[in-house]
Amino acid sequence: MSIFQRSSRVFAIDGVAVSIVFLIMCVYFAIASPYFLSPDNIYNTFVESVSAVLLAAGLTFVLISGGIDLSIGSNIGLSAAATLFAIMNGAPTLLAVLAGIATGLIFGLVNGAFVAGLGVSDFIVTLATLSIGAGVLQVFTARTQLTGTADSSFLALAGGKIAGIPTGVLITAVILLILEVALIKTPFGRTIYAVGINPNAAYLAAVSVRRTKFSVFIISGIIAGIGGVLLASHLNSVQPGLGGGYELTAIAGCVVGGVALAGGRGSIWRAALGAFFLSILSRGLQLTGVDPLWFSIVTGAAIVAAVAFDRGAQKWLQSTLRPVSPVAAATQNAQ
Amino acid sequence: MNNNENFQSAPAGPGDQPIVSVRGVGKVYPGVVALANVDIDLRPGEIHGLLGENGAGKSTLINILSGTVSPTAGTLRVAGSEVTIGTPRDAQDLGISTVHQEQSLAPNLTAVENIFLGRELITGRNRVAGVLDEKEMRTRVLELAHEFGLTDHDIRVPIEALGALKQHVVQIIKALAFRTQVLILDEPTSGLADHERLTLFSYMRQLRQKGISLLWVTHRLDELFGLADTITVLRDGQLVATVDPAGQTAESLVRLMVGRSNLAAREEIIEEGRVRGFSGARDEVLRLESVTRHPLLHDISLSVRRGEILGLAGIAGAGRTETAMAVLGADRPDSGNIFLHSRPVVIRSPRDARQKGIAYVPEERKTHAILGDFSIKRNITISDLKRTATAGLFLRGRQETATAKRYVSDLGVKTSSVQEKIRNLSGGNQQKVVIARCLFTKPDLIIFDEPTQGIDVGAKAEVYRLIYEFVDQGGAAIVISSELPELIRVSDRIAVMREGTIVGELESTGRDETASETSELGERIISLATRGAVAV
Amino acid sequence: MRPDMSSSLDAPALGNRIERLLAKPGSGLVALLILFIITMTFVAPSFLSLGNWENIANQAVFVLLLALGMTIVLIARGIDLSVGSVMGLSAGVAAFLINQGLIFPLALLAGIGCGLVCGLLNSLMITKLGLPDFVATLAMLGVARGVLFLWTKGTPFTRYMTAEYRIVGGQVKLGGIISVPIIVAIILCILVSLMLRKSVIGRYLYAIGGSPDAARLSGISVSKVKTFAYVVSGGCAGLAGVILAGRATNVAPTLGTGYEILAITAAIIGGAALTGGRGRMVGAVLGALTITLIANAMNIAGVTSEWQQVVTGIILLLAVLLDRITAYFKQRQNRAEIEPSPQQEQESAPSAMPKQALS
Amino acid sequence: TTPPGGSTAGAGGGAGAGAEGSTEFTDAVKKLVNGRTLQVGFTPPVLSEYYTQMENAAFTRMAQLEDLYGVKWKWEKSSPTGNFNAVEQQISTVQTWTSRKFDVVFICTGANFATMQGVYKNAMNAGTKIFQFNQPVELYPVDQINTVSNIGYDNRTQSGYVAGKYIADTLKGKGKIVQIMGPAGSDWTKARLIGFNQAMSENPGIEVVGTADGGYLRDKGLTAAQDLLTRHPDINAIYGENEDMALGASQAVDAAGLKQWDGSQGIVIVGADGLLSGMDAIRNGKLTATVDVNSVDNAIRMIDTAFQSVVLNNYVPKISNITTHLVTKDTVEAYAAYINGIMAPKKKY
Ligand SMILES: Nc1ncnc2c1ncn2[C@@H]1O[C@H](COP(=O)(O)OP(=O)(O)OP(=O)(O)O)[C@@H](O)[C@H]1O
Ligand SMILES: Nc1ncnc2c1ncn2[C@@H]1O[C@H](COP(=O)(O)OP(=O)(O)OP(=O)(O)O)[C@@H](O)[C@H]1O
Ligand SMILES: [Mg+2]
Ligand SMILES: [Mg+2]
Repeated sequence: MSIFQRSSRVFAIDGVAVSIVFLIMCVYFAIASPYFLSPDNIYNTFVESVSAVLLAAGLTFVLISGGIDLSIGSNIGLSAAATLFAIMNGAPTLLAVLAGIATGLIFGLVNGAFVAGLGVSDFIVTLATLSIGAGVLQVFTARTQLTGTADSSFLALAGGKIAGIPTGVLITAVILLILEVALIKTPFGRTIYAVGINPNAAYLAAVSVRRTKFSVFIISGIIAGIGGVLLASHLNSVQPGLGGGYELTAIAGCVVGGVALAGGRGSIWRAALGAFFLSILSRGLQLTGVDPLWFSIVTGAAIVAAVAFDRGAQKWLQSTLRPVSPVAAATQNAQ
Repeated sequence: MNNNENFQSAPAGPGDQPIVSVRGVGKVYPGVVALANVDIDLRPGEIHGLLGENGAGKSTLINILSGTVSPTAGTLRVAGSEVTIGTPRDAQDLGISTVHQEQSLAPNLTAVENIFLGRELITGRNRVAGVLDEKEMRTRVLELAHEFGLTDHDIRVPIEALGALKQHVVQIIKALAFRTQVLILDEPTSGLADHERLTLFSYMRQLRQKGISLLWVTHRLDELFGLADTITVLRDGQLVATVDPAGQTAESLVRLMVGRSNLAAREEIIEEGRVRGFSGARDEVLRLESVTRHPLLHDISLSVRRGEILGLAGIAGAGRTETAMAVLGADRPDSGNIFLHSRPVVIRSPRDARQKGIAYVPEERKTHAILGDFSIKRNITISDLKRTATAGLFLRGRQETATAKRYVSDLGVKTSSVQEKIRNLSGGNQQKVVIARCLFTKPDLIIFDEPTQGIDVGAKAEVYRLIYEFVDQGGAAIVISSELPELIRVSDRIAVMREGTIVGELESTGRDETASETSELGERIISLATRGAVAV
Repeated sequence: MRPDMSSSLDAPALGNRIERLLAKPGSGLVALLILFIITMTFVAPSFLSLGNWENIANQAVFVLLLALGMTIVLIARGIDLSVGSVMGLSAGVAAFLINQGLIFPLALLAGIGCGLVCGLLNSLMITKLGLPDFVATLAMLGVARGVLFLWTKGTPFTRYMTAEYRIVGGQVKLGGIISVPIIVAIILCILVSLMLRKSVIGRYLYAIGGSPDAARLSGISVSKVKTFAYVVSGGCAGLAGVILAGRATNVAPTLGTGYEILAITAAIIGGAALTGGRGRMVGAVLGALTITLIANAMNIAGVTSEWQQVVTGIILLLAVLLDRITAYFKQRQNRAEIEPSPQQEQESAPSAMPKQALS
Repeated sequence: TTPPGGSTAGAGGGAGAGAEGSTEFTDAVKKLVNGRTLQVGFTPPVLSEYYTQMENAAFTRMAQLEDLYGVKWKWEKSSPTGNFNAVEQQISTVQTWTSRKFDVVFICTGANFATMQGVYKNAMNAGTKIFQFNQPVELYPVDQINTVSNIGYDNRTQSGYVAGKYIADTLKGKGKIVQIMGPAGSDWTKARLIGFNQAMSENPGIEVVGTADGGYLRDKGLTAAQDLLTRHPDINAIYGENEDMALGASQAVDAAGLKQWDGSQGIVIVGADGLLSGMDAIRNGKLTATVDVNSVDNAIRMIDTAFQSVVLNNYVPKISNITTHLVTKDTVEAYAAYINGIMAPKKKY
């Protein structure tokens, strides 16, 4: 095997192509703007992208199972509101966190009950819960002033630092790790892929499609709830439209990371990378002083370039792998 | 590579100039040589049989001819001139029609719409606007459809509402309905009932008479004799021989397909049959009592014991698959009782069924059995993942691979690695993986729905062996098959279904049966299964 | 839960047979609409007035035009997220060219042309670069919006309204009877319906949505058909844009933002599915009307906007729920008859089957 | 002494020449300026006609100060444009501008008050001075605002109340009206509504019979007005909380075949913003009146305040209110001319 072939195999590791695009972009920004690598900017970039990354990671479960969850946008907003409301009313931090997660769980339960339980279109159901959630958040914030808390232990959830790393980022990293392990290493994760690849076959192969569908919505809901908790701690305030449009950002992040909307393909780290890619892109553009009128055009073009490059790399890789005769392979296999 | 030991010169065909002439064609997939240096000539007015084990490259050759796969080497000539067939459209334009091995119909369209897909008839006056002439299309296929047992209703509903076999019939009609130069049939008879096969054969003869050349893949060697004019055998992607069937027997063909080196091992399997038999207590595993599910199933009662194989016979749409669905919990019966080990149970889902010890081999491989993007390994373990997980929590990759490797070698799945995506396997090898999946769950009862669809002779014997072994170790099996000889051969008892009811149950003594007894039993089954519906 | 769930998963023979017996699409929706309208007549009798129906029709036109295009794209197993942005950009093109002194009809055509070009670009990204539909049209959503922003520099295009444009925008009724947007919408509905049901290309759309492989094997060029779908969708967005410019009387750079979600929602409540192969013109009309009607009714009833969101969500949930309930009853009724009447099945055109959500 | 750019600009002389103060004073200031370049960032919540007018007024004033005192400007504008969340984009805009060591950031945002204060604080600590403009700071606790200065007007008394009072006066204290409001939860909407309601409570004869959300957009305003007119065809006035929505309502009135206010009868339609297109409409009788919240003075005061604070190190007021104008058919020419005076700045930055 030539060195060339061996190095081309590197692309076979899922997502290496996307990572390369990501690195190229970072290098470019680092050269184009002296501020890009400044500690301040790095800190801000990580802290601000926490919610996008979390949402994308939770959503990945739903997407891999072949579904979609639009409600995460208002879920994160409402969970943040619930958390802050609890903490401002004197609840201990732990209880407030639970309040946020419970809110996310409720979204997951409702979505799951309708989609998996009744078998109605996930697009419509989660659009409906998105709309309801957004309305409830507005009503809620109009009635209660969620102006913030001074509870330092709560604020430290996202704003504190452990070994110089923001706690919010640490918590996110741990959650990502857990999710990735759950997806790749557990029977449960495996069935999610199976359902996404072919629900009919999975069903007949004794996979409980309904339970799987139900659980992915629960996971997506809970993760959005955790995102809401961190957001509440980070912003220390909740505004009526909080979270609006996050769902699109999260979906875009997943898709850029190579999670297939049709189901069956994707992983947590790729989704997180995709979401991070988008937030770094918009920061980098601002840092390099690009006219913001160009932002959405550049973002669109970058998405196309990243995904096209990824595909191109995969194809190229497939064509460079050395063929083996089936006979040879079969004997090899038998040993 | 025609300097093969078995090479015999091609017999002089009935036609003169070949319509299609393939020279040195090869196809290389990443990691696999699917086809290497194959020469084949199709003459007008000949039925050209194409044989080979699973994974020999038959479908690959066909895909090249029909424009769905582009060859990596070689040339194609059609009617004397060199061509490239880049798309299915090109193939159509050259007069090549294909019935593919796998289901290839749009599920949301009706039979008529599917048959004319890509070749719609357009109302004369409205040619420019492209207005469809629905009526004409319908009348054109009606006769053909009736002959193949499709009702008026069948051709009106989306084909996803039809059973697997009827869908297959639609696919055949799709190829027959048009004037073509070359008709390619990739295992057209797999799963067809006898009378449907006969209809198909008579059509094939008619076409031959009209000077059309047919390329025909089958794993049922008995069909070939008396019908095929020439036979080409492939092995491991290479041409072994092109022979005249007159000088061949089933055994000699098998020898060509399998090759000398592998022969000894295979023969043993083929001959072995069911020797031992289960010696433990033959207690009942499953019993259905008056299971009814509207609108199709009425009053189904049957039972199957340990060490026993129950065959389910019937024509397409008789309700055999539906019965399996009821047992599996995919459909809940409206009334009636299901007993497992003599205890009444409610089976809520296939998952529940698995926990209660029932596994199922689906009839529609592509859409209902395989998880295309998953590797072979993952396809095998998916039904019972807890078994390959530490404390039921974390998957153990190495153990999983070892398990998968064991099944792959036990079942003779031809693949470069257990990490290969199942989608890239040949049809027969996919089927073996699906059976492996069922065996992996260590069930008490396996329902095999058309288990040998698309499986080669050798592998068929292996599948029978697997079934025998399974029941001999105390399992119970229900085998649904449209191939009567097969059914008679493997079953201990055969229940015959018609229009959703069981119309009779016959003892079958399996392989001990003499030829005349077999055909007598077969005739009784056919008359039970089709009374009043189809004249044979 | 009911076994109808599981039946959507097993062999198509079984699941779809039941699906087929279920319900015509949107029967729950229609029932809900009727219920809704009856309630509204008590809240505000003027809801039923002719004038209000005209309003609803005029408001629904934009979502409807987009939903028609979207339905076509969805049938072909695609999705077009760019329609809102493209609509805005096309409006900008028309307004700008009129201000530049181009004669009115040409300016309108240029606006529609802009939509067609955007659709074509979408399809090129999808068929030539092999991008997922979602990614390509998401990029176009950003790019078209960005171009409009760059072009307007954030200040709306104004002062392009002419007497003709007031007619095209539906501000003045043609002959005092009916407004141009409604006529355009009706014509387009008829065309789309004919195209989907009677034409070869319509058949191909359903085929590639149902099974791209089968379509390819039948000699259909999937990329050509997809291109057609996206170009039509872009054209519909362009058409909607030039009309919207006439209605809004200024083209703000944000014009049309968020319409893509409305269009997708309308198409999906109308029976189209993200999984392709199904969808009908009537469904798009019903869907667009439902969305508009709900908003209109709540404005009239004086529901504040935050509660409007809540109510809209609940109505959506109720609609799908009702669909399931009617389906369940239909199914029971059908099971009661041993022999299904052929008539019943005949009604389920290929497009007509609401795919159950599990797939 | 007269501070440079002081009251003259505020009094409405934005378009005037540049002679301010004595020559000695000018020279002295020049020395202080010392040819310095101010790196300025301007981030409105959306791109719209209103903020374009503001930007032009700012350029006009910047050019004047440059002529007078030699101060140079580097101007960057950023406003959320994408479909992605607006608020996040503005937060990160401020952060990146801070990283890039901007001297001044002018911001008007829909983001939550408390959230922004943290962002402002970090920016100010890093040496970037933050000025809010057109922000409804009257709703916020002044002592918690972490900006140098807030230039604007009181939305309650200078916008909402003015509009309400004008409607009431025109209708002679009796009649039914409907409101078309901005997006629910928007602080502008909240503040203006307080003022509007104040005017209503002073005029019990006026009844608000309907409210709908017009999202600050013309086509949505039109739709909302159409729906409201269906139920209430007999109303006397429509209050559009911004001008675009009021213009949409005006179309709805026309389309419904109703008559607009002609000085004695018809439906009174009042908006708020002060856009040239709105003034056009007033001239043409398509809008009865609007509250011009004075894009011009807002921008001029903003530039002056930043100049004073950053260059001259003066103490600027935390809250700096400008004048707003009620524009009717009688006064429209004057205010239109006032805006037109700054629309072609000498220099663009
Ligand atoms: N897309 C693919 N990628 C990789 N390998 C492939 C692909 N398609 C086919 N192969 C391999 O090519 C070989 C020939 O397959 P082919 O389908 O032609 O066999 P076949 O003779 O039709 O077998 P069967 O009787 O089982 O249908 C097999 O080893 C198969 O694994
Ligand atoms: N409600 C129904 N209305 C019409 N036809 C029905 C209905 N239910 C079942 N069928 C017919 O029954 C057949 C499906 O039955 P099933 O698949 O169980 O039979 P099968 O004997 O296994 O046939 P196959 O061998 O085709 O799989 C279909 O052909 C379908 O047309
Ligand atoms: Mg094959
Ligand atoms: Mg069957």
